[in-house]
Amino acid sequence: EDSVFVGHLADLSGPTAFVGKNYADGIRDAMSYINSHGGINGTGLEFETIDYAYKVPQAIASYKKWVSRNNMVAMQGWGTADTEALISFVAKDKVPVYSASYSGHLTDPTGKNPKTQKPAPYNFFYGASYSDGCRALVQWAAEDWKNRGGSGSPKFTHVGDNHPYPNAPKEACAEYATELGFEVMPPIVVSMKPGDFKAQCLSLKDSGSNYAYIANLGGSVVSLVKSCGTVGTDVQFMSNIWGGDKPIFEAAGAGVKDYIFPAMTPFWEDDAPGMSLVREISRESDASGNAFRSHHYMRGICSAYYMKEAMEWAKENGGITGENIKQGMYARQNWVPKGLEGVCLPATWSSEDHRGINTVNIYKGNYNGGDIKVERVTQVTLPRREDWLGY
Amino acid sequence: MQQAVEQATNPAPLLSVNNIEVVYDDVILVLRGVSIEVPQGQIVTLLGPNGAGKSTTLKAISGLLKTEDGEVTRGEIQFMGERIDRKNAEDIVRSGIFQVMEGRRIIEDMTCIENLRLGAFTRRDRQVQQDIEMVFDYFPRLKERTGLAGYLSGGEQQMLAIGRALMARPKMILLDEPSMGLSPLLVKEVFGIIEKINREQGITMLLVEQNANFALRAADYGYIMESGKVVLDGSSQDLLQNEDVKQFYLGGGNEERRSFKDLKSYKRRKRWL
Amino acid sequence: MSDVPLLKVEAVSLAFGGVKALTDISFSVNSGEVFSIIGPNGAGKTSMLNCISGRYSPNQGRILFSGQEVTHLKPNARAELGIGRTFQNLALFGHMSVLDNIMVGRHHMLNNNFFTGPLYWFSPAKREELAHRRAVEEIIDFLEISHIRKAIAGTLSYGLRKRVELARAIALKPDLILLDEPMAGMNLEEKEDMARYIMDLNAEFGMTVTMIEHDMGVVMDISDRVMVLDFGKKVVEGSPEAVMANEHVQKAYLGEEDPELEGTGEVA
Amino acid sequence: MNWGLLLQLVLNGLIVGMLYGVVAMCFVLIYKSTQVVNFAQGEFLLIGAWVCWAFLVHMQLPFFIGFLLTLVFMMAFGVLLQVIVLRPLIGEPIISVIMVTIGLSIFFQALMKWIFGVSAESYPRVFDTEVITIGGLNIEFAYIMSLVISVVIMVAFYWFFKHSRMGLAMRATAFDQQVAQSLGISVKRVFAMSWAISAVVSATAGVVIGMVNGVSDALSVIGIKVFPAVILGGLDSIVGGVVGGLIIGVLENVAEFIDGQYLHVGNLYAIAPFYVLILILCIKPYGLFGTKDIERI
Amino acid sequence: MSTVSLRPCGDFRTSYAADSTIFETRFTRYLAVAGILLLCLAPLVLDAYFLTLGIQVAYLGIAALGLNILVGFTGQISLGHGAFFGFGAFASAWLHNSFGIPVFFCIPLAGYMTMVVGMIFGSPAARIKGLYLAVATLAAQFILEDFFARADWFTGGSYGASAPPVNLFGYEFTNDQSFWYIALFALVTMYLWGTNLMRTRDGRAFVAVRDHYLSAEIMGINLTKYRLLSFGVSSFYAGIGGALYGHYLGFVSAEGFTILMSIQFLAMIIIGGLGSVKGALLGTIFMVMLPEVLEGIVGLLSATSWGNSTAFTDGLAYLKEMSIGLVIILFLIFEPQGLAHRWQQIKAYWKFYPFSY
Ligand SMILES: Nc1ncnc2c1ncn2[C@@H]1O[C@H](COP(=O)(O)OP(=O)(O)OP(=O)(O)O)[C@@H](O)[C@H]1O
Ligand SMILES: Nc1ncnc2c1ncn2[C@@H]1O[C@H](COP(=O)(O)OP(=O)(O)OP(=O)(O)O)[C@@H](O)[C@H]1O
Ligand SMILES: CC(C)C[C@H](N)C(=O)O
Ligand SMILES: [Mg+2]
Ligand SMILES: [Mg+2]
Repeated sequence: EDSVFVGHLADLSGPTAFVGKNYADGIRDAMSYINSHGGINGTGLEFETIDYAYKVPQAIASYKKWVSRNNMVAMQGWGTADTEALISFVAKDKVPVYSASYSGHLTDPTGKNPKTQKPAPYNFFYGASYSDGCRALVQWAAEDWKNRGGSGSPKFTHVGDNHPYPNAPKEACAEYATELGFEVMPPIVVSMKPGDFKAQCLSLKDSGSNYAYIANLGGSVVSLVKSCGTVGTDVQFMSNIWGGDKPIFEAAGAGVKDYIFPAMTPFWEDDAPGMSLVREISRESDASGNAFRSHHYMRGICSAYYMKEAMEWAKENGGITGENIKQGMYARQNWVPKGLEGVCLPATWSSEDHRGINTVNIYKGNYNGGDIKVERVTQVTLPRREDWLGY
Repeated sequence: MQQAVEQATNPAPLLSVNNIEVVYDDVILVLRGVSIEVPQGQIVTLLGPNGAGKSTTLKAISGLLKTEDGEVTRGEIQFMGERIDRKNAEDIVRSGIFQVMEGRRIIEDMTCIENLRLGAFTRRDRQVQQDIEMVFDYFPRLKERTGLAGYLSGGEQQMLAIGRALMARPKMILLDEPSMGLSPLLVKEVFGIIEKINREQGITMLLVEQNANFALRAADYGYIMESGKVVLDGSSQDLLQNEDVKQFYLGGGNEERRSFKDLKSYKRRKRWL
Repeated sequence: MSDVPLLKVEAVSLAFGGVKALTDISFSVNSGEVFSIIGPNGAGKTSMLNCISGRYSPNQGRILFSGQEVTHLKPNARAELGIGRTFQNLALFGHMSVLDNIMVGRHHMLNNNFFTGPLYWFSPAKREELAHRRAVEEIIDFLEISHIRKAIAGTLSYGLRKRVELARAIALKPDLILLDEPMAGMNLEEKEDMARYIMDLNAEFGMTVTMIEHDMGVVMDISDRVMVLDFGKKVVEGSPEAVMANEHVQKAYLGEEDPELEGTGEVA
Repeated sequence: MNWGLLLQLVLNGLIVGMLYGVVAMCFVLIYKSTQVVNFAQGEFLLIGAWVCWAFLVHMQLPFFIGFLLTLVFMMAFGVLLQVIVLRPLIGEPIISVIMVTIGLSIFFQALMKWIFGVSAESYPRVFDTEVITIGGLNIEFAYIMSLVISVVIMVAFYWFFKHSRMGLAMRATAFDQQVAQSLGISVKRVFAMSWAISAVVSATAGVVIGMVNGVSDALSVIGIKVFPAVILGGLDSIVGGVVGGLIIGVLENVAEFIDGQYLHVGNLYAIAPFYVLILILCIKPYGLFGTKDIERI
Repeated sequence: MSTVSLRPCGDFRTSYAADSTIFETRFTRYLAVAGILLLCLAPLVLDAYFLTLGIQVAYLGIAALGLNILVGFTGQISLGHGAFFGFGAFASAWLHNSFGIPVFFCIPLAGYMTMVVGMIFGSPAARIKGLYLAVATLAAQFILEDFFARADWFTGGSYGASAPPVNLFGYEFTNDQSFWYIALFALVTMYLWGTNLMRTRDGRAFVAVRDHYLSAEIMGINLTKYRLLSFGVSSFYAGIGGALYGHYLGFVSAEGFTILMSIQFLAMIIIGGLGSVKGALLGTIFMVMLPEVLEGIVGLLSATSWGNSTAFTDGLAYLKEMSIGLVIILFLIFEPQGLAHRWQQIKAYWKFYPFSY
């Protein structure tokens, strides 16, 4: 066979297009770069990008189409809602899915943890799960509280929409926060669409929360930060990985002060050995090489490259099939795709545990009157606790 | 008669409908070649049974056909020497033809005064208030009704519809069954008003009526339509004398008035058919 | 049975805000009569019919139908009891065919419903529908509107619509049929037809007729009794001749100064 | 009970509600003059906000010039819309026109996303004092501005419909286009005017909201939010639209209060107005100020 | 006779039964039966892509007919049909997942459950009318959406619920080819049901209520009953459509049933023609095909060098959306009364051909 089919679900026009486009560009550029540089040891990647606008039914329909008509061997996916909806489908069809959903629910391949609702043997993602990300933030917060000399137990609030993606780490993170001595306040529901959130901010302010975890992304985060700025909430914001990037800081303006968020890759301006490959890949869609790429773009590249190397393993061990690609993911420990050293963190997947990464880099962003500054605060490595598997 | 003289000296009628065909909904042919002339300053009446196409003719003239998916497919209509069958309804109103539509069609969620003010919509002069008083003089009942026009009784709505036309002070009024639903006393009054404003303000009238007696008495000339065609026309005097008209429109030809109680099993055939 | 009037209106009053549409009206209509209500515009005639058919509920007074009190029944319940009517401002179902309009009149006699109806071929619905269809076709023939059976009611001319309305009311098979200006918008010939239909209804179908009409010729000729309203009050009630002779009626309603028009067919 | 918070929330609700009220008025304007329910109302807001943003950010115009240009643009836009899209539909069933506004909404939503992207953008700082404090609550200065503007617009609309000739003509057109034409009213002009006015006023609201929250495609949800406001007030009542807007604004905030303090179900903020809406409609079927349909035969 | 006449050119019917038949001539009846048989053969010839579209037309078309009964026939605008459709999908999945009822029976049961819900949300119709009612249904839309995302026991909350494929006598209708028959069966049944409904008592009552509710009441029609019933029937259809959809897709997600879907249903019936059974189907076909056709056009464009630039490819989704909006607008400008109306006109034209009046 001289080519295999990979489906690519992206949100370029829907509610998460804010970051969806960045990530999708990463995937697309990486794939075409791989293709123009020999493919999978000679086997080309035939891929189709479908803009499903973050609609689950559309995603499922596209998935079914690819399976029945294109003989798909692997898929690059996107959102939590659709990826979780597809868990049983992909397990049945044996199609590994690399999602941009870092939902903890996707990390238990066997259903070992009794809390796991559906084992997810064919789901992979590059990065710490939302739950682990949040746990790391809470861990940082606990320390921060101590450093600030805060007394009593600090208050923690989850802020996000009632939607699979913001909900994914809700319980897990609250549980750990309690464990660390936080008082966990009732979550505040804030729509994924931007709007006027002053009412919710007044609630947040009134609750006296010290740390708020922002589970949404994009415009919604911008509105939240702005509204809370107006109202005068005195709270430390910590967001998930999609809620912190340069465009958000630019749009939210002065409200962004010591905004804490995790990242899994360096930033565009950073230097790392693998960044040269990233820059080259970037030229696939931007010949000038000047375009700014957010860190979501780089995670897209990582996701594509882990898949690529698993496929290479599969090709050598019986052919590029879904099952073999899955095995390929388990073939190595602590691995970084070749050429991306310093970009992708070393990851390990095993047939028992799909938490590829348990290290979280935490950053701090500041608007600074337009001169946006992002600096690293700390690195947290979480234990691979059994009771955290799968959620 | 004076008007007859005028007509003779001024051969071009104010309104002329030349052999028009009207089709509804692209498929239903309703008028099959209708020609009508209305000279300046006269009252012309149009009679005919239900479904003959009288209202359709009026709507063709006033341009309102278009809003009912109707279309003049052949022939032409001229008003003051200008062709109007292609014009918009509102432009036709502006050029001086005002139609009182069948079925009152007052604006129900407005008061009487607002309805009357709208009748004068195309006017720019300052005498609107005066004219409202005039209408209230004609129909004192309307003045007492201060609520929404939709709650008026049928006859009161009819008065309002006529009053609204008077407000417009157009060159020509098309009246579609103005006497419908009015009490006998008021029917007389309305025809009195029609003749009066025709005489005093020189407003030309095209009158569709079922009350042939009154209509022909008020009119100078009459047309009789049946199934989309004009089947008979003549001066009202002639028509009043015509046997068929007497029989079918006026009641009682030779004998005295027929009683509605006498069921007819035999009907005289109409000769124009 | 015959000593109970079919319709008995007792001291009905109705006001809309300040407008007293009806004041203390009482009358009764006997089975088999043709009863006419006349009066100037805005006298309250239509309001009276609305009270009887249930559109308005009177502020005071009672309405009895075949001895049963109906004052507070909903209109549809009254239809089932056997009160049918036509309307002064046409109220047909504009987008339905004439046939369907009339079939709606049969509504309360049909038994099929949203479950059995759709099972058409497998339920009694088909037989039932067709039986009623037959009855409706008879009405259509009777009123001579078979050429427009399939026409859409909203596109008919005014006069034809009035006829269809009558057909729909007849289809209800009412004991009492209320007609609101049935002759409006008709020429003489058509009025004659209409008068004939009304008399046939009365004589052959045994319906009691209560009618509002402005055409005095018709009222005089075909009604058994006439009631006159003015400003919501009852002026007189009696035989047509007696009513016509009443001075108040002549002045306020007929405007009797114009003897010239008398003999010419329509006592306008 | 936390009175302070409740008070602040109610105040906040009033201020946000005023903006809903402005948009609701635009909605009522179109309904009152054409019977059309404008599903593209939210997009008017969106277009106004983006266009003004573009004037300010891309062309670097001073705020008031940019704002005025936006209004001019929107007026032209409203008229153009009427000429191209709505004119051919005069005399057609209203529901078709309503569907067209849905089409417009889909079209412009996508067009705006295409041109301006899906990110939220900020307006440049316009007023020196961005926030002022009233009763312990910080309020954006822009909102105060809009409050003044709305009151002016409201009074103007009220007068317009009650007394002006054109206002009467609009009401007549809404009642029956054929009758309106028979009276010499140009249905086209009425359409053009009401769409232009509505576009301009909605754009004002769009700019205000944009200044406060930033612009993004989500602005158009306001178009859906005004539905309950309009219905609460009564579809054909200008005053009702404003009152409805205020009520919805307050309701949202009170719901947030109850939710945040007692119930903790989440999302009550967005849903509560709809429950209340149904309740109120069951008690007052024509909203608070709407005129009853004339039921007469 | 040398040629087959497509339509009778006079009124030859001699019985009322013949006069009130659905198919006007024997020929059209044969044509319809042949059409259905042909459709049964479709999976043998058509590729899965077209089958998918066909199945979509079926489940959306059923729901659209329901909406047309409510909006087109009874005159009550609903902005919540999408939510009812969703309720049907969840209900069917729930019935199966929690009680183990065979899917084949879950579908009609879900229809009835949706009917009840529809009538509850439609109950304000007893008092309110027109746009006020429309907005009350908008409230139903949002309240139900919120319920979907919250009711873990019923819908699986914001995650959604899985809906196993239809299973009959041990045979699983998993793939497009087999599901096609389920869809076709449901479509034909529901459309015949609707057609028959509209020519019998309750159907006429619906239309009467729409055209003139005041006189309808005086003709003996119980307004409240029929206003509610039409909500019931319409949600029943929505429920059936939704259930089919759920089991076809295999998964029901809480956010799939937004106001946009409700609007899409409205678009279908308005484009198809309000108050026409046939129109609902025509409109559905139009709305299902529209994005596909646009996709095809766009596909052709991207083969050109200009169409392949990133500015263009990334705007594709927007272009497509814009074209959908645009086509709806253009369609209504040129055909404001819907496809069914045009169909009538064409028929009327041919009836009189060559004497076109
Ligand atoms: N909108 C329409 N669509 C289709 N046919 C129509 C339409 N309007 C009228 N017609 C048909 O045109 C014919 C003439 O109608 P028209 O209303 O002109 O009659 P008319 O002479 O005014 O009768 P009447 O005395 O009863 O008012 C009728 O057969 C009617 O069915
Ligand atoms: N629903 C209502 N609200 C307010 N006023 C009403 C209402 N219905 C009737 N009226 C008033 O009551 C009076 C009687 O009206 P009604 O319709 O009964 O008169 P009518 O005798 O039928 O007159 P016509 O011969 O003109 O039809 C009228 O003045 C009318 O304005
Ligand atoms: C950025 C996103 C909102 C999508 C994300 N991958 C998710 O979990 O849904
Ligand atoms: Mg007529
Ligand atoms: Mg009356």
